[in-house]
Amino acid sequence: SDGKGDAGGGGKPLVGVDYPRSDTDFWNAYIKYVPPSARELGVELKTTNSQNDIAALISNIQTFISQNVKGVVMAPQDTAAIAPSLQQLADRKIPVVTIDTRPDTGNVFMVVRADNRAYGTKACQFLGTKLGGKGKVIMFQGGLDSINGRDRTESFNECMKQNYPGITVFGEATEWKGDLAASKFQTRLASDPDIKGVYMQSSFALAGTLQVLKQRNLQFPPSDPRHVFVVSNDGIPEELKDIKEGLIDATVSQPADQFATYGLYYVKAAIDGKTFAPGPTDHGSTIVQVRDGLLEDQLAAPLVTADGATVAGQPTVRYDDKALWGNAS
Amino acid sequence: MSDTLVSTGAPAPTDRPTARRRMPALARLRDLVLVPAIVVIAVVGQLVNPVFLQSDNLINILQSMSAIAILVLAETLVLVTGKMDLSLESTFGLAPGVAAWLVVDPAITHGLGVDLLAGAWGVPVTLLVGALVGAFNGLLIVRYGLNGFIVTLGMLIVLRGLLTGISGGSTFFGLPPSMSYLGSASWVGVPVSIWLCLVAFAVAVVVLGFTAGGRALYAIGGNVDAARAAGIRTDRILFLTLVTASVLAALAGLIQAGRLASIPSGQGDGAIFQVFAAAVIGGVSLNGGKGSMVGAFTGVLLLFMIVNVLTLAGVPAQWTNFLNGAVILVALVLSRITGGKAQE
Amino acid sequence: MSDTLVSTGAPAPTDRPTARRRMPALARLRDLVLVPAIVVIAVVGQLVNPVFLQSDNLINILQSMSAIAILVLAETLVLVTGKMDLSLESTFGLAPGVAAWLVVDPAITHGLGVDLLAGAWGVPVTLLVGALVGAFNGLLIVRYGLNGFIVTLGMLIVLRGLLTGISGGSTFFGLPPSMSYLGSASWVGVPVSIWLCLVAFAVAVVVLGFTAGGRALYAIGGNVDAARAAGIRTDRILFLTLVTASVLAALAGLIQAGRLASIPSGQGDGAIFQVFAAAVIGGVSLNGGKGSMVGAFTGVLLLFMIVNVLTLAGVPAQWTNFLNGAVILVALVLSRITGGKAQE
Amino acid sequence: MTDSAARPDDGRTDHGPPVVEAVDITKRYGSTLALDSAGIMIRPGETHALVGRNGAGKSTLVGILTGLQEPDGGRVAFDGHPAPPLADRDAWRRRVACVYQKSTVIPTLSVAENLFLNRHARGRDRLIRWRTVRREAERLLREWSVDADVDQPAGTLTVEERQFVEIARALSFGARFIILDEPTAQLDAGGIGRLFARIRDLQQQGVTFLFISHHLQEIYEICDTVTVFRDARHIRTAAVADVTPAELVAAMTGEEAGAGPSTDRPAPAGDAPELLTVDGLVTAAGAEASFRVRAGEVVGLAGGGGSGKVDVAETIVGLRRPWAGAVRLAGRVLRPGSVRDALDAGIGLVPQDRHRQGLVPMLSVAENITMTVPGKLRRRGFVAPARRDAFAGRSIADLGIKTTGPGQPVSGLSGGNQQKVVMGRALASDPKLLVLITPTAGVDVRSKQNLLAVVDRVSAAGTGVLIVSDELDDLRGCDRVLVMFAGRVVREMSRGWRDADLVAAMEGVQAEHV
Ligand SMILES: Nc1ncnc2c1ncn2[C@@H]1O[C@H](COP(=O)(O)OP(=O)(O)OP(=O)(O)O)[C@@H](O)[C@H]1O
Ligand SMILES: Nc1ncnc2c1ncn2[C@@H]1O[C@H](COP(=O)(O)OP(=O)(O)OP(=O)(O)O)[C@@H](O)[C@H]1O
Ligand SMILES: [Mg+2]
Ligand SMILES: [Mg+2]
Repeated sequence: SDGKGDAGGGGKPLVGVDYPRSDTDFWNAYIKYVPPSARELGVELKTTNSQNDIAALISNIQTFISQNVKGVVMAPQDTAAIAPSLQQLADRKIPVVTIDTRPDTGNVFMVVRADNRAYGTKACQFLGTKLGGKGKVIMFQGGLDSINGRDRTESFNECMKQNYPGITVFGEATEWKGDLAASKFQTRLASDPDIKGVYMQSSFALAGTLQVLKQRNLQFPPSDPRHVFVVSNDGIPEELKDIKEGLIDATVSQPADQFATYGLYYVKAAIDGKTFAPGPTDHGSTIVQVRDGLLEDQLAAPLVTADGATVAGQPTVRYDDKALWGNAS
Repeated sequence: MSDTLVSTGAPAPTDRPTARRRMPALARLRDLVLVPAIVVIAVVGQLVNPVFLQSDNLINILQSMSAIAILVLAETLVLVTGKMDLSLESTFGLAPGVAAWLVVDPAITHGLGVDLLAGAWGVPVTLLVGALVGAFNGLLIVRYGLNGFIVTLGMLIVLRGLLTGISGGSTFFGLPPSMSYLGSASWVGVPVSIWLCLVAFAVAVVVLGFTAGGRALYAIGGNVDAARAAGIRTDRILFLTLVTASVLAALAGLIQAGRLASIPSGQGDGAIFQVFAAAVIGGVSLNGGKGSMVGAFTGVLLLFMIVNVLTLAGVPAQWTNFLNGAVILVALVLSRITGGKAQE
Repeated sequence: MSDTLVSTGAPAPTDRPTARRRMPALARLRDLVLVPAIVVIAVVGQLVNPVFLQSDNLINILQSMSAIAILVLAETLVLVTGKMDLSLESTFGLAPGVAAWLVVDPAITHGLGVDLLAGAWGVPVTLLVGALVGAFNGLLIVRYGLNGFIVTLGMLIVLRGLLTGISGGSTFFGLPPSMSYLGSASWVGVPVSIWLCLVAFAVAVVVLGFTAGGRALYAIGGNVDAARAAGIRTDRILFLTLVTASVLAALAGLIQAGRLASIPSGQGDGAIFQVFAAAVIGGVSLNGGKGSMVGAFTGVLLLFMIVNVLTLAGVPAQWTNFLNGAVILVALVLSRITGGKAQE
Repeated sequence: MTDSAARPDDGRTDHGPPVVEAVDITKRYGSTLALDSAGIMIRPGETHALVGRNGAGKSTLVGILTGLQEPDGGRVAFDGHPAPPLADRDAWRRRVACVYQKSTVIPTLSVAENLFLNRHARGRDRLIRWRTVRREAERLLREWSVDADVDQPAGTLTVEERQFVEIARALSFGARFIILDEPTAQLDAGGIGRLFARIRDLQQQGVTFLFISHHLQEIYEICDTVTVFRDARHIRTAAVADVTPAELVAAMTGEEAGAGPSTDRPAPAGDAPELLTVDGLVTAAGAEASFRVRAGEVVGLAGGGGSGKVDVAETIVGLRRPWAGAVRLAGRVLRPGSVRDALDAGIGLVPQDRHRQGLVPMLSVAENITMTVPGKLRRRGFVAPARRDAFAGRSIADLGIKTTGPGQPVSGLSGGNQQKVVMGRALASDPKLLVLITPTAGVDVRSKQNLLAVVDRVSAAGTGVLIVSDELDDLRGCDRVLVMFAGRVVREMSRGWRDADLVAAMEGVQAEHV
């Protein structure tokens, strides 16, 4: 946005950023971080919003091409459908960085994402440990049509089956809707009042879940044996606050700020002609080659807990850690 | 006086009158046409999982449907007058959303909201926003004679966009107690939202059945010119109906907000399909002039019972939507067939 | 003068005819009522960003609208007969989805699909599924006289659920070349989908304007009893219209699938609102009997131009929906006002 | 008894200010001038007739006098005081009650509620007392000898019963001024008799009426004063006793009353081939008929309300599926329940209700006329608009349809002209047999004559005609009239029948008794 000064000159490269949607807390945080990152890195921005519609994304890419952008950052929520567009961009030698998702086919300069399968596994390990390997757990799946949701579901289920066979998992499809999650939770509590753990795949179900627990008098401090363990996902400020208050126990902090920063960082690097190789990075993550010619910077997505203690051999981060983007003002 | 002529007049064919006379009883029964379906679902539910008929689960069903039920009530009012209001689903999210925006403190909610008003203003502001949306709809539809479907389709998109705009797409948390009371408190062990929903329907039954205003809705929906000729102030009543419906939608949104203790910017997204399905299954005609509150209530109840049973049955996630849809389709078709006349 | 009723070719009273004679010309002009709006948007677009009028961008607009435009064409056919088909948005995803399910090889696509048929079957199966959906709608609506809004609302839910069911919610990719050809190939530098869309509209203009079948649609939509009494086989034509519309929706879905080289399980989700908005802005009446293909085309074009301009203008993400909706609402209202009679 | 001069109305007029006076009323609908500085003055106690051809502006005036429409210019006064504002519906309803031409029955509501719409009996808690409403409704219907359940939806009533609901409602207000806009158009002789008896009752009590009808004999039967409108203007007002029917028609049409269609049309040749054969037809509703129509023959099918005549006719043309029996046209057996087949075989149809079955209002005159004959307009498979307009132009000229051109939407035509379009549609296929169901309902005198003249013309050219009607004027030109009663053909009358005989037969009275 603030690309004035020497606009049109060769100074700041023009980069097109497509926002995947603007109706969830997480992606809004991302949207908020993009312009400042661009200022910092010295790139000029063209932004579009594809409203979770892959057809709109493709059209937006066309407008980027029309406007002669030098690089594109996007977060395709559908990883199969962008192959034709990637081909077009490749033909015009426009480098692409994808955020959050990895295209099924076609190559990009860099994939910046956190491992969604790791989210599910982390949540599973946390709940498995806290429940001592037995009991009942409910999982609020996102939309079935979301690749990230499916990754989280599958890894959570696999981890449970492997490591905690004594835990029963009720998976409920919720279409990312809080009210649906709340009523399914209530229904499940009616049939299985002894549910001891909740895994929600995103913060969409946060408030409704807490409300149901409160209404059914199931809200006890974590020290109480009657406590129901709740693991959320996203790392928005509200979750951190709830951890502090003992209402939920953990969340995965998706690095919204780093998504913005490093998406632009890599695209600028590509424009400047830099290249990267697999290996650790300077910002605490690792670049891996996921398939021939496709590099992925797997940013750390830490599990946030009240005490920051190690869970199942994995380090966690305390809720008030200043490094968490949810604690930035 | 006229009897001399009557004697020579043709006596109507013998069997027609009796055939016709059976109609009204049927018409009253039509309100209850879904009861067998509800019983069937209840039996299936109980077989699937003995939890089904426990009071806990029944309260759960009623509570989860209460907000949508009030939305259905609102839409039924509009449908009876022969109009449609698609924008109710957006008002459902926007009205409490605007109130939250005005009252929540950005300091607590990381920059969201403007904290212009005290928390106690939450409820009145919600209802006021509902009234304003309804009045705007009414202005375009009644005053300027624009097609209701079109206007409210446009409003649906605009109002949803407005909520995304003011919320920046984020969820409003930290609602003041006044705003979450209706959706979260309980009276004598039963959630307030259930009481509210039942009272709203009871009032609606009386208003629609036994007041001049209520009957006027049916008259307008049946034949607006005739209603005007009979001295009914059709424009005023249509306007008031649209405003009332929007206020009810705002109230429903408040209940939902209280239940979830938050207002996501997508609140109500897609709900209008469910609302129409419930109303229509319940026997409300899309052409106006026909439909009862009892029917509408059974319609929502049936839909939510189906979802509940599917959840209890643990149907594979990818097939729930299909099964849910299939049951709805069958119910829609059956309700139209048993409801007597096919085309309406 | 006015009394010479029998006399041949009696010219009617003096001043009325001239006033009235302007009507038909006006009626034809009504098809072009959106042209000024389109020009305004084009000018605004050019001012906002000089890229707007470049052929590159214009082709982009046409290409991104081509699938939806064919959906609008299909809905317009149905609307002209006085019915509604909400389920088109689901057929749009389901038809190519089923075809993909049958042809894609699970070995390539992580276990998705059943690989029952060879890739070449993709297109015929897509169209066949469209035809079957249309026939089922037709059976319920025409044969059993059920309300079209209700039936297709139910079908919308069921068909969407069916696609989620067979795909498990995932995206089908690895489509055979035959299925992606229409959406991805180009002829003389212009994407095939644009050609297809333009040809489809041209054919529709001719069919609706200059064939007995096409005129019958207007007669049925204008007054179905009169059409029947005039010997028009109303049931058969309604049935065929519903089938044609669904086949067109399947075709549109195929174009979309080719463009995306894949079929997300949510393909078409929510598209029906956009389709209705486009048709109505373009002057198609929801009450049947009125509307032209030219109008419908300008309606879609306008909507997609608006989105394009908003994109080029770089409107803040959370306000795009609102602005888009506001422009649609204004367009809807204006198109009704300039379209002459208010209530329709 | 139609001699109004014998009635004691001399003392009833000229007392006090007029009940209603409308002066200089102008009303425009788009480009149509419906009323052009027209006016009317109605004195207390009189029964004032308003006549004029279709589209003269009568119903428009009614709308203005009852406060449903706002005039563009002019003023209305009741009892010398200016009319209340439009929004104050109650004030209007205190001054005037009305039976509108367009049905104001609400089909989805019960009969009882229709009768007491917006004036339900209410208790002290302001809630409606349905039991009282129902009882009152039953009483009201009994008064009018309507045998219908007050709980049934009004939509299930027959046309006639509905009309009585309208009349009963309007007359039960206790209003001192009542407007009746073509109340008799939907009634048979018995019904009209009951209505007139009641009107006479109320006349005795000093109630004032404005009465609109296309049946001039009714004017002479119950009215004192008559006002004529023509082309949106007031033409003349006179005491009924002072004008002859011919003068009235002349005032309505603006020309000297010509002779009606000649009734001495030559009878069809005795050896004319048999065209229509109806054998043992039983309709779905149970009416039965067997008869024949020869080429060039004009046959009437008469009967009172509910006699089944329309049912039989609609079954013959394929609008309804028969229960049993066969229909043959020139030897070809018609497919039961198929209008298309009937048309292909050579039947032309004017359906009973032009608004419901006859016209597609939004489409042009040309499209409506040519709707039955798409095959005739085709050029290389496509409809050629030029050919269509030329075809329609011929019909417009032949039938004298008053229109701005073939492209005008039929919704813009007056009622009589719309009916001519329906006739044009029936004739478009050059039918062998023309079936006309109540072809002149709601059509003014002159248009009626013109339509019947068309019948004479086509029958002279060898077309068989079946006229289904209960109007004597329609039937007068027939070679034979079959009379139906209670679902059976009870009599056949050949040309030269006496009116009284036909009426008696239609009412189910044996001819011997008359
Ligand atoms: N609502 C309306 N919109 C447009 N034109 C109208 C409307 N109502 C009446 N007209 C036109 O006004 C003129 C007068 O109509 P009106 O109904 O008053 O005639 P009428 O004398 O009652 O005829 P009829 O004997 O057929 O009932 C006609 O040309 C008619 O087409
Ligand atoms: N039992 C019935 N069920 C359904 N419809 C009926 C029945 N009887 C008659 N009708 C329909 O009602 C309409 C009028 O009835 P019918 O033909 O018996 O009377 P009619 O002789 O035409 O008298 P009118 O002069 O009142 O029209 C027709 O369309 C007829 O088919
Ligand atoms: Mg009239
Ligand atoms: Mg009849």
